[in-house]
Amino acid sequence: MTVDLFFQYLFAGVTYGSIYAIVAIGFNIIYNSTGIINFAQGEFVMLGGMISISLLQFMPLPLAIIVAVLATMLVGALVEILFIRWLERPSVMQMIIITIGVSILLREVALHIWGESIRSLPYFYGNEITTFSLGSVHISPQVLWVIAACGFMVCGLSLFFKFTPTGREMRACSVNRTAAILCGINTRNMVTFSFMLSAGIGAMAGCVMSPITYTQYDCGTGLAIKGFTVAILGGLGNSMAAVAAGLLLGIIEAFSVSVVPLAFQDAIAITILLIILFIKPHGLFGSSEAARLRDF
Amino acid sequence: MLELQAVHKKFGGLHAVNDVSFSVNEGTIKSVIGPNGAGKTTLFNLIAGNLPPTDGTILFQGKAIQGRKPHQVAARGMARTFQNIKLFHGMTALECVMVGCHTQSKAGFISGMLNTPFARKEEKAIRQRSMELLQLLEIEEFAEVEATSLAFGQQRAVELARALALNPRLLLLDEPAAGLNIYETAEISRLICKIREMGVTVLLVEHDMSLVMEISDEVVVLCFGEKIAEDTPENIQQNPEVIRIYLGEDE
Amino acid sequence: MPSVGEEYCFKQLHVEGGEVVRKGYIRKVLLAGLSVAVFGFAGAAQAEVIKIGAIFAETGGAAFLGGPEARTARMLVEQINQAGGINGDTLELIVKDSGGSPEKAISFAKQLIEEDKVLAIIGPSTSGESMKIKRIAEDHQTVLISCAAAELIVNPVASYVFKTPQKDSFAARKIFQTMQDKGIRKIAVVVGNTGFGKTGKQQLKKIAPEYGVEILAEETYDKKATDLSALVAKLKSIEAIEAVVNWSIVPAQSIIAKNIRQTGWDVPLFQSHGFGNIGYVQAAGEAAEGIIFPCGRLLVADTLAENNPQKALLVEYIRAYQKRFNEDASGFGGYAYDAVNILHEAIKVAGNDRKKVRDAIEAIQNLPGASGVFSFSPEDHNGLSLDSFVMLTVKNGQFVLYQGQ
Amino acid sequence: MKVSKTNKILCLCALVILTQVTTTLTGTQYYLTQLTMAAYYGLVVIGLGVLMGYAGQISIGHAGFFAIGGYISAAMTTHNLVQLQDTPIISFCSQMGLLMERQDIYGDQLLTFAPWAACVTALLLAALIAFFLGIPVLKLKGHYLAMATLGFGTIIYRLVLATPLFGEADGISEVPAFTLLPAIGSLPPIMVSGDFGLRVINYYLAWGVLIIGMILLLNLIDSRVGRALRSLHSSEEAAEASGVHTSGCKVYVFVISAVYAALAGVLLTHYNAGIGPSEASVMKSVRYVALVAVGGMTNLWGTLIVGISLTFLSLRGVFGSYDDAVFAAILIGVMLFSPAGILSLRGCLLPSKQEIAPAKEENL
Repeated sequence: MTVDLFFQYLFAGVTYGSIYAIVAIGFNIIYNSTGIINFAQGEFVMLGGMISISLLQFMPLPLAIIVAVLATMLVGALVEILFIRWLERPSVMQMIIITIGVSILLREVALHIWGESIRSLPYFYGNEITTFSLGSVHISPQVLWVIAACGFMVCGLSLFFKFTPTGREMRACSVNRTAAILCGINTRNMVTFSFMLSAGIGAMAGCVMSPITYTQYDCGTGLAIKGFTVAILGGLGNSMAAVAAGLLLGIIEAFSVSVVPLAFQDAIAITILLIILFIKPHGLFGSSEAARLRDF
Repeated sequence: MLELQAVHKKFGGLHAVNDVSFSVNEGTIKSVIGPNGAGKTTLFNLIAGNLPPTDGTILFQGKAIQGRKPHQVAARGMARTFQNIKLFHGMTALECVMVGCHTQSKAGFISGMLNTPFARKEEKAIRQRSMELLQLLEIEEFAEVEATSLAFGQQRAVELARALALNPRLLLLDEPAAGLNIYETAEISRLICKIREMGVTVLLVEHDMSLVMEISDEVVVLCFGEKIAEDTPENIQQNPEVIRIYLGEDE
Repeated sequence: MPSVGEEYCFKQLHVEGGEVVRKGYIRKVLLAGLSVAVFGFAGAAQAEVIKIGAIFAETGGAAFLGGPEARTARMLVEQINQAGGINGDTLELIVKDSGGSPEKAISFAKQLIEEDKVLAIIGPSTSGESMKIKRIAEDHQTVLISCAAAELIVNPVASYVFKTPQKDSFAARKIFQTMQDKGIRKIAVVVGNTGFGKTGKQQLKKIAPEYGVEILAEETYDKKATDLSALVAKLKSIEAIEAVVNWSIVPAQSIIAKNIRQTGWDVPLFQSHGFGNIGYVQAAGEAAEGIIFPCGRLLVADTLAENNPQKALLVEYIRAYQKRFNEDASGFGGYAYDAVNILHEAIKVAGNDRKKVRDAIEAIQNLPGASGVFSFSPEDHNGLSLDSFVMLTVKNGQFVLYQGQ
Repeated sequence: MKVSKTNKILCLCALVILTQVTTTLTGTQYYLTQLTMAAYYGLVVIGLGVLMGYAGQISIGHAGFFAIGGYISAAMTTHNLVQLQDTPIISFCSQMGLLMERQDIYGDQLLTFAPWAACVTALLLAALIAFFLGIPVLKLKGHYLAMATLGFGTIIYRLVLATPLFGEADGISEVPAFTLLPAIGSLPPIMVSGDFGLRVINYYLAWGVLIIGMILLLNLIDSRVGRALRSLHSSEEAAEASGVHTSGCKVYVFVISAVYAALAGVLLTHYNAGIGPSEASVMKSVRYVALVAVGGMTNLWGTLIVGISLTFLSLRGVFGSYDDAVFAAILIGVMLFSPAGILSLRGCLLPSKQEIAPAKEENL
């Protein structure tokens, strides 16, 4: 393999990886405050893309994205308020099944609103064929946007969780909900807020990746599965680890193409993941001690 | 019966159990005491196979059992109860005890699915035996009640019955009196003596000194993972170091 | 009937006293029921309702096929009925959404044949589903007009099974002819992992030697692929490749076009007739320019000569579809158009009789349709010729006829 | 307890017979087609129900086992071996009676494995895969277990989609009927086939398999092993201390439920005369999990009823394009208002004996 080709694969892997990572981050936020995986996360990504594309007819791109993010946050809050907030002592299994149901429901609603055709946002910079060249390696500026958004989210979130009172309260909820209640934290609001936050992050992800991946009513499922995989691989609850795991998965996938037919790419990548999981049962960066304290 | 030889357990840098050796003789009741965080529960988990020791040997009936899985240790005749009672949700008291008969029975998946005569006969035997154990522990009237809805003391008794169902040679009791009132404690101490009379060796961890001193043949004192004394209850009560630990430094 | 319901709601909103409203409502329902019965009875004496079943993947992974197909079929049947039906008989279209799952398609096919006693079944949208229903239709002597591409559906011929999309082999031949003109001999083939892609790959491999073309690499990508730059890197590293053929029906065909151009690879890119949807051109944007692909004349209907037999119906279909559904018509909808159209013609001749309709379809000659001009025969249950394809290319975001270099 | 179990089974049998008689008398036999298909899906769902509800292990990859069963038997009974006829292995198989000769609808000669040989292979393979997969996978807990089983399902889906032997995206068609008993005298043959003429037999066959499967599972739950399973679901530590080999138990249940899924796959594939990749998709697995949840995790009867009825409605296309949406709505509704399953709604009126435990602590 030549050096050029190596880098071309590497950048392809980074492209995949950053897309996976940006979806995985959203999973971690809700997991951190409730201990559940929100399987409707992929639909937040889809909604972000769809809403911003629809809004683009009426307003400039940045504004459309902002409104789409806000609208999706509203959807996130609604989902929590309608389906989760008023449950008394919901079991983890119950919440998972509900989020699966919500995910299917959102997808079907999207199908009946937007139809089955594909849409996409325009490239933020340049057009479909603009690239930056590094030597003979080409990379689309949109990939840089995705990576930048990914980095921005990870930094923003870690600052938010560390330094803001709300962030600290959310972390408290995640560690011990009863204790958090006793400290006077309104844990229910925290859960609503975490749904909003992760919906917003999902929508943001949906917007920046839309030019690359396109948006279709059912694109959420595939992305959610990949995002979930990556979140697990990194170790649940750790956004930084999710990014690392996402890039790892992306790069594995890209390089697997060079040795096996593309059709087997997913099978190979997931086999490798499973092997990793068997060796490190709580993810690459997760600790089993910490995981033992969790319900689920 | 049970012998610990220089057992160590490290969690990261923390030495939870440090070079502990002692033995439990057949037919006796031995207690492990010590202040909070002394490593008593860790020691139990090492013996029962829930944790592998970092170093050292644990002999049960002359055979090394360290690193064995709990169910293997259980099958060799060691039963245990838990500090925070672990009964099975959705099962009656009788069923809980019947689970304890697991090692005493054989019917597997296939015969269970086909409900063979063998499985049925065995099932009947298990039921009978479990009922007898409930009678022994004087809770037979709760046999068909869901175990987790029973009163705390009764739950302890069910757990004890479940442990006895294993037909154990050695019984590990993790704070059997925790959370019980004075009457229930007296009841438990009577039951433990009764169990000993059946020929079962008992090793218990306990905070309730009156219980320990009343029923134990020997007492081991742990502090910060180390054994600092091992003696009869009377002598332990006189031991200056033990007094220092429990009552604090007398300046 | 709906008007009754509306009126009821209206009354409920404005009239006080539920009793009165309810009485009124019941009377209305009774009246409506009676009128339906009377009309139904009267109708039965004169004309009958001919039931036609349709199985389309309106949801699920193949929705971009099934969606336009189902909409087109519904629209056409409505038009036919509005125009007075066929010889006075009205058509009833029963659409079943299979979601692209063969097991559902099988269940629905049995249901339509036996329970609804349909005259014919239109669809399914995918080759896999069609292949599983082929036997059922054949066994129960029900006409099946598939809207899926695979040549296998009508080759070998089963007497009751027809299909409307052009044969894959024709598309492959068209592509290879163009390559011959351009002097291309070494190519890479990439396909999507749908039934469409699968049969495309088979046909390309089978026919390539006839045109002296060598396939250096073949790859299959996922129908939900989000980026294919690694694949492009792999292909680009094989320097002998003179052209890439992408054969698929999924959105990823726009992604691959983008990824190829992004790496600055200036290779000629051929696509299949699955690219015949302006949405894919819009998605690929700049990268779609210069893509060459075979397709029916639907996409270039405006530029056809006035005497072209397809022109009038294509222009009319495109206009009606656009007006009704507010989206561009695609070749996919055209498949369903042809299916309904062929059935329409056959029923005109044969009436409501499965066997006669089958014979009538086989006898159809020179019937203009959306995908081409149909001429069936006992050996040919597709009815289209190589001529049904034209080579198109993309210029300034529009489909135009490909005119050589 | 015992009596009521037997009674329930008898009721079910009576209902099955009654349905058939009613449909025959009213000339609505076509309902039996979807009822037969639903029964096979019911088999998958109850197998998964035992794994999830009693052993407490989630599997979002059960469609994978269904697909292993269906695809292996479909591939073996359709892959033409005529060209290999003279190789020693094939002629050996032929002597052993493992092969079957027939003509396809176009009149070509076909030499394939016999359905029963394919069926046995498929079940063994599913059991083996489940066993070797179960050992490492079932050590995982909660979301990690969900992810691993999901991963397994995805791998099977990808392999099926990428392998020419399995027909790639088109799946496999023209799968022959599975003859269990050839026609004897004037008695019709007993075979798994979608032929309309054999519908009543197939209906009884499917429901017979389902009911036997149900009896076996109900027995299992009430047996020593079943008790061990329920105990490990509640507290793995206490179960271990009671001498239950928890990891072993989990693996065996996993194998059993995999075999159930594979058997359903084999039979349904012969009934439908084909199988497609949609049977292996993740959405299908999710659907199975959801059916179990809606029926009630520890309520095998609820799981059976819900599994059969929702699948039946879906296969009849009652909800049209809203199939998934209606399904999701039911799912959410049940989880919100009756998290222990649809049948426990009745518990509001009658305090049911087997109160469903809030399986909140511990794993799942």
